[in-house]
Amino acid sequence: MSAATAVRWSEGGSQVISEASGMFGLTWLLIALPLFGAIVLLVGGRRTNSFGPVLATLLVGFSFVLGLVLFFQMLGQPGEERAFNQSLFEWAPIGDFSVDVGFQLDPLSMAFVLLVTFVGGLVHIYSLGYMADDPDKRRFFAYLNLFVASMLLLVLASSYVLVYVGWEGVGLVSYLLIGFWNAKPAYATAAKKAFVMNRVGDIGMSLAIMLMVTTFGTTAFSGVFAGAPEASSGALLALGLLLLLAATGKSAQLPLQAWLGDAMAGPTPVSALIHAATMVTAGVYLIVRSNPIYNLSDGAQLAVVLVGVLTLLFGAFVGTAKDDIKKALAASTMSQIGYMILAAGLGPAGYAFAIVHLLTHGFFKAGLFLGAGSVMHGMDDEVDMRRYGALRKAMPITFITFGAGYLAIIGIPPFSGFFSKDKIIEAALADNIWVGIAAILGAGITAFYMSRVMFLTFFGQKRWADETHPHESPRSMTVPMILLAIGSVVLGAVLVIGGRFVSWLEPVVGPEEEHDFAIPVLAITAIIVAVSLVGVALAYVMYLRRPVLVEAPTGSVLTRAARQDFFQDAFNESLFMRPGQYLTRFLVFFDNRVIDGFVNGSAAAIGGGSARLRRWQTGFVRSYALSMLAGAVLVVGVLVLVRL
Amino acid sequence: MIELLSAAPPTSTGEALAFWVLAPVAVVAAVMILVSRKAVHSALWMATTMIVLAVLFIMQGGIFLGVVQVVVYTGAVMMLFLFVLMLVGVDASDSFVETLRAQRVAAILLALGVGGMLIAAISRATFPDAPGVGAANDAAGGHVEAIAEAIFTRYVFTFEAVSVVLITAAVGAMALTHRERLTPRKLQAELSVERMRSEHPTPYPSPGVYAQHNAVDTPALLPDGTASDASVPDELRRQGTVRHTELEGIGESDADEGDQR
Amino acid sequence: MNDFPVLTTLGVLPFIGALIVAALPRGRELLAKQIALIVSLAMLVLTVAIAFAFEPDAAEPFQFVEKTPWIEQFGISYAVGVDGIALALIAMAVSLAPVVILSGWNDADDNERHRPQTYFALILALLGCIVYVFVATDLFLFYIAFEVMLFPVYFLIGMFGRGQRTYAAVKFLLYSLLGGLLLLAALIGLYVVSAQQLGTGTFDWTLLAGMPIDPDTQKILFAGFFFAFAVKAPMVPLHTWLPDAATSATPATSTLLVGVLDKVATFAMLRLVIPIFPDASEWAAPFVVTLAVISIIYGALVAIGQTDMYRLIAYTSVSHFGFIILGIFAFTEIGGSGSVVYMVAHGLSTAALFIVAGYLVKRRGSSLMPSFGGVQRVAPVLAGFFLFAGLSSLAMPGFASFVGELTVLIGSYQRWPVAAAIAVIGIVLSSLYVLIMYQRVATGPATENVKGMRDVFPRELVAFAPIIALTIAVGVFPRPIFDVINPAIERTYSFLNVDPVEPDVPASDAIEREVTD
Amino acid sequence: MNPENYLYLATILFVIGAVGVLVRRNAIVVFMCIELMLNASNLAFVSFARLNGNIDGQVVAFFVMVVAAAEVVIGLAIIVTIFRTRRSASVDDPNLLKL
Repeated sequence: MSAATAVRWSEGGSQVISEASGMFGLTWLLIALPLFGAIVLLVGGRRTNSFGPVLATLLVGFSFVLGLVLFFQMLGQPGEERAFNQSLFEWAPIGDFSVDVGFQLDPLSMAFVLLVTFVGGLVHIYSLGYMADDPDKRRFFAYLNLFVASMLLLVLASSYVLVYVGWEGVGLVSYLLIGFWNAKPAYATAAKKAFVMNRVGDIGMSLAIMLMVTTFGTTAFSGVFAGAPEASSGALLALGLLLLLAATGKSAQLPLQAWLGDAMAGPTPVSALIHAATMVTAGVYLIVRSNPIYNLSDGAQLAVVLVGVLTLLFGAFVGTAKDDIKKALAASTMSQIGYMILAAGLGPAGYAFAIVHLLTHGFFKAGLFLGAGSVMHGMDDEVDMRRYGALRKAMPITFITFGAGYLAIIGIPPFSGFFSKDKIIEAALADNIWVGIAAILGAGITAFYMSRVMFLTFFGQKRWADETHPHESPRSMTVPMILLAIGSVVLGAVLVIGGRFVSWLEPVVGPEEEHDFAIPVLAITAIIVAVSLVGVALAYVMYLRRPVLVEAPTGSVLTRAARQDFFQDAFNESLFMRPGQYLTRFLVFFDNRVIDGFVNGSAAAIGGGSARLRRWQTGFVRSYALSMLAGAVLVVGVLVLVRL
Repeated sequence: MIELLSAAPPTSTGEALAFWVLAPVAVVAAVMILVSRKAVHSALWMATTMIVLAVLFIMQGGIFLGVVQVVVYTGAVMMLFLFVLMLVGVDASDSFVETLRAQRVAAILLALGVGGMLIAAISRATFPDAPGVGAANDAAGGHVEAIAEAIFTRYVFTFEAVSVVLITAAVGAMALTHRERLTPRKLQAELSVERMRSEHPTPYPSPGVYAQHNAVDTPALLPDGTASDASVPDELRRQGTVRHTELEGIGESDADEGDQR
Repeated sequence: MNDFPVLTTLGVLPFIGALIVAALPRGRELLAKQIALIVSLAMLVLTVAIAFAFEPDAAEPFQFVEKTPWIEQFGISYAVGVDGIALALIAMAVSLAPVVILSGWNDADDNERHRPQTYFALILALLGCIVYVFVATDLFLFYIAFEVMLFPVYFLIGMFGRGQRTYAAVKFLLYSLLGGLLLLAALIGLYVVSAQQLGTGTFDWTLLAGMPIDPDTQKILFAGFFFAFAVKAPMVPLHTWLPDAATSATPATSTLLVGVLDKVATFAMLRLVIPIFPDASEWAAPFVVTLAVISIIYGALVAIGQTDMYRLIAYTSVSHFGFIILGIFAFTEIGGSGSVVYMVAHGLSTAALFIVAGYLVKRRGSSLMPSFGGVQRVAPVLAGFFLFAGLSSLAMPGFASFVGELTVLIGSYQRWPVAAAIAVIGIVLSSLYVLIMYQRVATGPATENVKGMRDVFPRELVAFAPIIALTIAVGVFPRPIFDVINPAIERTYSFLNVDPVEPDVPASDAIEREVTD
Repeated sequence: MNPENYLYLATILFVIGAVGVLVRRNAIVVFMCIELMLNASNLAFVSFARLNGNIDGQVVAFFVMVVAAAEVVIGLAIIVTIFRTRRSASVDDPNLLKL
């Protein structure tokens, strides 16, 4: 490849991808550091118990520092020259086809690198305290390191195959960490469920890769995007839908959303890092990264928007009914990612805001989860919010940091969520009024259920048993929470005001589209904030003014349905699992009885036939003589008939 | 008669007459072999058939063969049969109850099938004019000379092979009937000691001597009138050919049963 | 290249080893095992040397060729040589040999009627046969090795197996002999055809490959060859011998049987079937591809329903062999090369699964999954190995089988999009059977069944470590394998008349356009 | 009279012999029936010699006789041996051909 290749992707951004040199030649090290940590901890075994966790944390820290250095280096380059390609080796060269193990560092992946290493590093630090007493702490940190490496591989990959590698890697770590405490059979099942549903999504990824090779002869971003304008619309639509299928699996979007709630079985830091801040947003990354494909296919974009809207409402409704604090947050994650997917489906108007919301969400949701973990830590691992209450005095730091995250997620200005969500809703309104209304409605519900979480946990009467002694968490846990809270407060403003992030991403996704509204933009913002405040007020009336029962009331039909995640599990079970089990059982029966039965049957037939034939051998000489005579009759008969 | 002869030139009237007399005899004798219950009777009917066949050979110019037939078959082979019959019990008569299912019917049907097809084949075949072996005899300077020439020239290898077969058969027969002595031969001293130690030191009673029967297979009568089995040789008892006297009113049925084992 | 008969040495070495081992008297069991291990390591060294001397881009099809007339009346010669495909598979087989011997170190010690000497002699003899199958360039020599190979396996199952071993051994033998019979008939037919076409009959591959054969005759001969290999591969519905054999055999035997020996069938499809019967291969390809896809889905579904680990692994192999055959009959270079890599990877992953399952079964005395539970609590390293083996089987990226599976799918999608799209479902099913097995065996609270179960001990660790290393190495850097097999695959498919697969919008052109713009 | 009649006679004797072999159980009688069959074929040979006007048929008949004699010797020896051990000359009783 020449030193610099200009690539202009259709309707998208244009950037000059040059060979990584200087500091950028160290891109591979970003991945290698945590990967090295994972290998050392896994292979080293018990010998690394003492220093392993700290080593793992340090390595992620180094990665973050390196990322930061690269970021500032990148800032020093002109906007269009911020993309670098590093090719390590040819992975699978077959004829004209080849997959390079190579990385592409551009503004989009840079944003992810910083998010992943920063939040990842904080979660590592937090886990030093949270997992301090776990006998398998070393394994936990090994998995965390492996996760960071896989996630970085996912976002740094320069081809879809390598994305797939990282994609599967994070899925595997997710499986390992959800099932980290798999001594509980339910947790092991949850882990399996997550992995299998992700694999269903991976069908989309696999097929997309196959289709790409057939259509373009390559899976490298540069090749695929360069060829996309000339590909048939059918191929583009198929690619878009397949990639969307992959994204729904990884990002817990409809229809593959069912695993995320159960995934809360994992340790809370895992929920914060993997199932809130980073891995589940990989779907958004994939769609934004594939923007040259989506830009060319309206059908695919429509599907993306639909998935986003449905999921954001679905997650929001489910969130209102959950009493388990982590499951409520998980539903919220699902809903927030719905916003991002929605934004990504809006095309150039939304890509940048999808990523902005992804980043701010990464901070405030990680903060919320870590706060929840801190609460559980102090409450002897109780997760039922109905047994919390009035914890703000016992856990002041947790309360404040959680509160910052809370204000951010419900979109109160000037907290970060306000900026990111507001922009998405605006873009949605510009695209389609109904989509916009749904998004506003979602914001209101978000405010309601998050306020519910907040009030049930930190306000009202104490509803916990007397032998519980809630206490603030150790420093190693509070410091990450504080850092994340700061991010929750300021990040949105930093990124959005002045269009900083939009112009940062412009080389990748193209310029933002201006949209016109009938009413002033400020009015829209006011409506959104007002709707959110209505949600807060409603929660105030329902959960603060009235006493909260420790045992959940039966609730309306809708509440019960939402508690059951709108029967998603029953749906999956009756539509896929049961028939699958019956099919499997039938096939096992078929294999044993019909196919093998045929085999054994023919063996038995031959055996039986021989036994019957054997009876002819009576042992009586005269019988044999008789058969000889019969033979003679035959021979003579044939001779007579033939010769005469 | 004259016309008949001219119509069928190869055979003379005498030959025809002889054939029509002898052929039925042969067939009847053959059937009798089949239906005689006693093997001895079968053997005698067999001899009859063979002699008839010898005559038929001679009638057809096989003088040498006819003589050989009489000497070898009727003389030697049949005597061998009779010897063996003596060994296995000359008196036993066979049961004609067929034990194998459908054997008899199948045998007769199949045999008729073979026969029918052979007869059909013969009847449809075209034969030469039956010149007789006279010309061949004359070429060699005589009948025996002709046969000798054939055997010792054209068929010499066959002849040698057959001689090997014969010798092998002789050796084989000896090997088969020879019994290896497993224990050292008992001398008179040992025999007498053994006898004294047995339950029965005295000689066994001799067979019965009666007006009707006077043979080793007839048991003697004990003073109370019962038959003494000890007076009959073991071998006969094992064969079941012990003949009970009519005095006992048992008759000969015993013998039949014995053979039906 | 000097004239040292290196392939003959490689092939004869294990037989000599087998004779020595078998001749050792009672009481020298340890020596027998050591000799077997040393012989296998010597083979490994020799193979590595061959691999380094091998020139991937050489013009002639085979290297290290040896050829001596054997039965000249029938045009039979002792002819051996390797191409890239054979080399890759020999390397895989020979790498697994020491692993298998080490992991099966004590397999035969408890046997009352047969000595460990016999066990290891049979394993070595089997290795010799396997080498000959891969190196034979004379079809008659191939056939002999192909058939003789059955007998060590038959005795390994029948003498050293467990459960219904006689049934399993006989079933295996009868199935294989049935296939072998048809192969023999087709081989004789091929000889007759070669006599008509070339003047003198021959079994020499170099003369037979690409020989013009009447299409109808080709189809009949193809059927004979293919049936034999479909039994061995095994393809649905000719697969039922495999679960029984795998359940009854020792893990070492199963590894060699499923991981290495069955590859002979897929190898022969590439080496014999396609070059000798190209027209018939094209004619039958839709049928074969359909069967392959059925194998993939069916094998995986039945695997999900199993309760016996060995049976489950056997059915996963049915599924994986479906992928391999799908790749071969895609008739694209990506699919063909991918299927060879998949063969190597499947050898490694099956070995991993069987060996770890063997460790588990040895401790517990049962291969039924319900007799385990919570192994991870008491033996974390063992459980980790088990998970590793499972991930290797479900084609996790970074593991060898991922390279094979992805390239096979890509390659087959280029020619058979629908089949490939259905086959993709296999990746979900594979995750199901692997994770269900792992869940039942290793997760959950430690049950009474596994209390006091010992974790991996050093010999087991040493036996398993090379598999881990190889699996990861091939998964991360498979390029050397591709370099070796690509020319051979290209040569194999050059006998066919299929249209080459071209991308609709070649990206390289598009990039060039952009640059010039 | 037609010389073919000898052949008919030979056929009849042969068939009778065959039936005898099949229906009689006494080994000695079976043997005699075999001899009868051989003799029947001898008759056919002699007749063929006459019909064809050469001596060869008679020579073959002669050989048949010799072989038959050999066969009788061996056969009877076997019968005697069997009789010694089994006390029977029935061909059914020792169904020796069965395991």
